Amino acid sequence: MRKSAIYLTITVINIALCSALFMHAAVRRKDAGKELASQANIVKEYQLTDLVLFTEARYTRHPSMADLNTPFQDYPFSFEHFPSGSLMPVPPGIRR
Amino acid sequence: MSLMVWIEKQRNLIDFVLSSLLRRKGKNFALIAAYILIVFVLASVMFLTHALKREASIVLRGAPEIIVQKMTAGRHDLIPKTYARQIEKIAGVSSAKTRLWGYYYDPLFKANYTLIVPELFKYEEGGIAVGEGVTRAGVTAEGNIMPFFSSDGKLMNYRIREVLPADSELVSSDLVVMSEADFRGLFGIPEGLVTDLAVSVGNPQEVLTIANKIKQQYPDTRPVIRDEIIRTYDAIFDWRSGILLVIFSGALLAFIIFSWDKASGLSAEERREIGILKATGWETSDVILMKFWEGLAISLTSFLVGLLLAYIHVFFTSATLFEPVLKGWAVLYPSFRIVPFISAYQIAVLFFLTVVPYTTATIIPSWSAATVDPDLVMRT
Amino acid sequence: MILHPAIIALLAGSALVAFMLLYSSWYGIEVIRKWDLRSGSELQLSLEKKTYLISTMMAYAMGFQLISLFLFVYTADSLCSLFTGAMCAAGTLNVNDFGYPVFLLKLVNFLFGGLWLVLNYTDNRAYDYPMIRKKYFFLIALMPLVLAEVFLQARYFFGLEAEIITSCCGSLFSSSDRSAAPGIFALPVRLSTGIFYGWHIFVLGLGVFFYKTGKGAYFFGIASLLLFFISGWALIQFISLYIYELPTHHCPFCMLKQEYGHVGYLYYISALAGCVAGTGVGMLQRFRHIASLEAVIPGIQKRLTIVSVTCYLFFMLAATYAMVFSGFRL
Amino acid sequence: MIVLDKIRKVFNQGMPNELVAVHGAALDLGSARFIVLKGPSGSGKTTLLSIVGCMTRPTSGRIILDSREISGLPERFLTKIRRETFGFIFQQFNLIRGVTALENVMVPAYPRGEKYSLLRDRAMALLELFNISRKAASRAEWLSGGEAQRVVIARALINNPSIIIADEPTAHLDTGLSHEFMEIMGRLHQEGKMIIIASHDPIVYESGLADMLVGMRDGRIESVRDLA
Repeated sequence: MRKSAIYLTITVINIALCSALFMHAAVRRKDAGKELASQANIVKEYQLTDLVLFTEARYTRHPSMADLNTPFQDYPFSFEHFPSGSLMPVPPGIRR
Repeated sequence: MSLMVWIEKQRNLIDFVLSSLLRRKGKNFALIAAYILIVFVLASVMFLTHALKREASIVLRGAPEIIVQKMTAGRHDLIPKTYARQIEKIAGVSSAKTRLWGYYYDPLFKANYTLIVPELFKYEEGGIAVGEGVTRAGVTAEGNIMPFFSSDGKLMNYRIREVLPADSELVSSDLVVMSEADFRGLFGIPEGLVTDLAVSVGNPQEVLTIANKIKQQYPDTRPVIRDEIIRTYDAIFDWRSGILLVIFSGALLAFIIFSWDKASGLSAEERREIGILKATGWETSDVILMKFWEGLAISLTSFLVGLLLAYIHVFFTSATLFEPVLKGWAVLYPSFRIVPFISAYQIAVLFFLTVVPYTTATIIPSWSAATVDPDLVMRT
Repeated sequence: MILHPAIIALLAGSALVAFMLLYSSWYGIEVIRKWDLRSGSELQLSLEKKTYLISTMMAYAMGFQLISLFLFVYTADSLCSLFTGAMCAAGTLNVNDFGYPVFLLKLVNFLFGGLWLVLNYTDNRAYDYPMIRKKYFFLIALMPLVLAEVFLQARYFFGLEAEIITSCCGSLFSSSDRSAAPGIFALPVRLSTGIFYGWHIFVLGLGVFFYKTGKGAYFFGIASLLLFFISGWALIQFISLYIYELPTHHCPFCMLKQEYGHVGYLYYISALAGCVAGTGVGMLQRFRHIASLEAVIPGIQKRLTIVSVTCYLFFMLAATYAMVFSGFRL
Repeated sequence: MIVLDKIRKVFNQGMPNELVAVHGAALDLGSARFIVLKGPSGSGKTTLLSIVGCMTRPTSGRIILDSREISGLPERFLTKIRRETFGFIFQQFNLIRGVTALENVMVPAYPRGEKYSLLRDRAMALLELFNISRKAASRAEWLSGGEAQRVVIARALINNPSIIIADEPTAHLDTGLSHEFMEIMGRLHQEGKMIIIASHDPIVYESGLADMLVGMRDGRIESVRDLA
C-alpha cells in the first residue's frame, strides 16, 4: 500500500472520529434534557441565581450577588487571595 | 492539467513527504506531540468554558427576573418585608417574593454550605433537604442527623429528609434547604426582615424600566436583573478562556518559534536533498507544494488528535486535569458531567489559533528551502 | 475590550495577514524598480525567487481572509448576549462605528485579493511574466485597504464594552412598511424579485455566450460584479424573509447560524466565488493581446466562466429553493 | 541541438569575492553526440555543464536548444525543459537517504502526476535493465558503490531524456566500475541519446567512445577536437 493511501486513510478515520464527536455531543445533549430540566427545576423552585462551581468563598459562590468590595470585607487592606479569584473577576454587570 | 493528473501529483508529493518525515522520526514525533499538547489544552479550555457557559444560560433562565438587595454602608444588608409590598404596587410587577438565604461554615468538615428557605417547604420543622455535595463532604445520608451551631451558640440538630437529585449537582451541590422558622432560629433573624426580594415582571420588555423604578423608589437598594446574571456568566467564561489563552500564548509562541526554527534550520542533509529534487526535475513551486503537504500532514493530524483527546478529557472525564484550578481551596466540589455543547464555530476558532500561526511560521522557511539552487548538488 | 478567544484569534490572524502583505509589497516595490527578465544577474535571480514567496503568501493570506470573514461574523453573533438589545451579529456590529466598515472591508479585500490571485496565476503561465509590474502595483494598492481593515478591526474590538444598548436586527433591517427593507433598499417585492432573477439570467446568458463565442468578456465581467451586489441586496431584501419565515427579519447574518442549517454559507461563498471568477474574466480580457498570453488567457477565461456561472446558478437555485419550500409567503 | 553563444557566469557579482566561472564560452554542441569536457578542477566545467543542463542561468549570453532561445526563461519554464530533455548523473551518487532504491528512481517523475502504477512499472523496468531489480526495496544507503551507480543511471533515465549529463561520474568509482559505467554510456549513445560528460579521468576521455573532446581551463574553452 502506498504511504499516501495509509496517511489519507488515517486522516479520514480521524475526521470520522471528530464528526462522531459531534454526533455523540448531539445525542448527549438530547439525553441531557432531563438533567437540565432537573437543574432548571431546582433553580426555579429555590429561586437560585448561581452555579455551584466555586465554593471556597462567599463571593465566589454567588458571583452575581457579590460587590466590588467583597474581597476586602474582612480587612480593608487585605488583597483578594482565593485561587478562583485569580481566574474570575468581579462580574462587569454589577459595576453600574 | 486534468484532474486525475493533479490528484496523482499531490499523492506522489504526499508519498515523498511521508518518506522524509518518517526518516526523521524522533524530531517530528516530538514536534507533533508538542503540537497535540497545545491543541489539547486550548481545546479543553474552550470546550469546558463554552459548555459551562451554555449550561449556565439554559439553567439560569429560571432564576428570578429581578433580585432586589438592600445596601447599607456599601454592604449587602437584610431588607424589610414592607419593601416587597410597596414594590408589588409598581405597575407591571406581577409579584415580589421574599428570599431567605445565607452561608454556613461547617467547622467540622471545613466546608461552606449555602442555606436557603424555599417558598413552600415540604417537610416539617427540623427536617432539611441537602445537596449531594453536602452528603459527600459530611459523610452522611438521608435519614441522618446533621448538627448546626446557632448564632447564640446552641447545637441544633436537623434530620436529612431528602437528598436533592444527583443530576442537579451543578446548581444544588452545597445547598441545605430548611424551613423559615428553622432558618430564623439558627441565625437569629427577626421577623419582618429577609435576605432579599425576588421580583417577577409580567412583560419581559419592561424589566429594565421596572428595575429603574425600584432604584428610584428605594435608593438604598440594588436591583440585579436576570439577564445581567446570565450575561455575567457569559462574560466570566469568555474572560476566563481568554485569560488562559493569554497566559498560554507564551507556550503557543514558543511552539511557533520552535516550528519556525525547525522549518528554517535546514540541515546540510535536507538542503542537499532538496537540491537533488530540483536538479532532477522538481520545480520551486513543486517543492513549496510538497512543504505545504508536510505542514498540513503535521498540523492536521495534531489538530484532529488534540481535538479528540480534549473532547474525551472534558466530556468523558469531566475535565479531571483542570479540577485543581476550578476547585481551588473549596472543600465542596460538585461532581457533574458536563453536557457537551460544542459547535463548528469553536473548531474554527481553534483552527485559527493553532493551525494558522503554525502555517504562517512555516511559509518563509519552506520557501527558502524550495529556492535552494539546483546546481548546489553539482557544486559540492 | 472583551477578552474572548475568537477576538484574540481574529486580531492575531489579521496582524499576520497584514504582515504578509507588507512584506510582499516591500519586495513588490523592488520588483517594480529593478525587474529585468533578460538579465541573468544575481539580483534578478533573487527577485524571481521572491515572486514564489509572494505568490505563496498571498494564497495563504486569502485563505485566512476567507476564514476570518466568517469567523468575524460568527464572533459578533456569539457576543450579542453581552449587549442589551443585540439579538444577533447585526446588533453587535452596530455597537460602535467600526463594526460594519470592518465587515465591508473584509468583503472588499477578499474580492480584490481573489482578483490578484487570478492575475498572478495567469501571469505565471507566461514565460516572460508580462504583467509583473502591473500585478505588483495592484498589490501595493491593495495594501492600504488591508491595513485599514486591521486597524478598524482592532478599533472595533477594543471599543467593545459589554452592555451598551444597541438596536438589534429588528430595527436595523426592517420597517413596519409592507414593502420590506428600509432606505435605499426599499423596492416593491415583485419588482425586486424580477430584478434579481432578470439580472441573474442575463449574467448566465452572457456567460454561456462568452463561453461559446469568446465575445463579450467585458460585459460578462461587469455584469457579474454587479450581480454580486444585487445578490447581496436580494439576500437582505427578500430571500432572508423566506429563510426565516418571518415578515420583518431581514438580517443577513442569522442565516449563518445553526438554527437555519448554516445555509448562509452557501449564499455567501457562492456569491463571493462567482464574483471573483466572473470579474476575473473581464479583467483578463484587457491582457489577451499580449503575445505570451494569447494562448493561455482564453483557456483560463473559459474555466473562470464555468466557475462563475456554476456559482451564480447555485445561488439562484438555493434562493429559489428557499422561496418554494418556505412556509412563508410575501 | 545545443548552441552556446558568449556564455558568461559570474558569482557574487559586485562583491569583493567576485568570481567569474565561465568567460564568454561559445560552442556548438550539435546533436546526438558523445561529448567529453576535459579540464582540471576549477576550470568551469561544472558551471558550464549546469548552464547547458538548464540548472543555472548564465549572467549573460545565449543558449539555443533545438532552435529555441532558452537563456531568458524564468525557472518555472526552464525546469520543464530540464525535466523533459536532460537526465543527470552527479559526482556523488546523490541518492536520497532513507528512501528505497525504487523510490529514488521514481522521485524525478513525481511532479508530472503520471499514474502511480505505470510509473512504478517503468522504474522497475529500468532497474531490471541494469540488473538490480532485486535491490528495489533496499534503502539507498544500504547499496554498494556499483549498485548505487546503476540506480543513479536508472534515475537519470526515468523521464526518458534525450540528453544525459554526467559530472565527474567516475570520481568515486574503482577502475572496474568506471569501465562498466563507460560501457553503459556507450550503449545509451548507440540507442540515440546524446551524452555530455565532464571529467578529468583518463578512463573517460581515452575510452574511445567520445566523438567530441572539449578542453577547458580557467573558465575558457581552450580546445575543441572533433573525433567523429
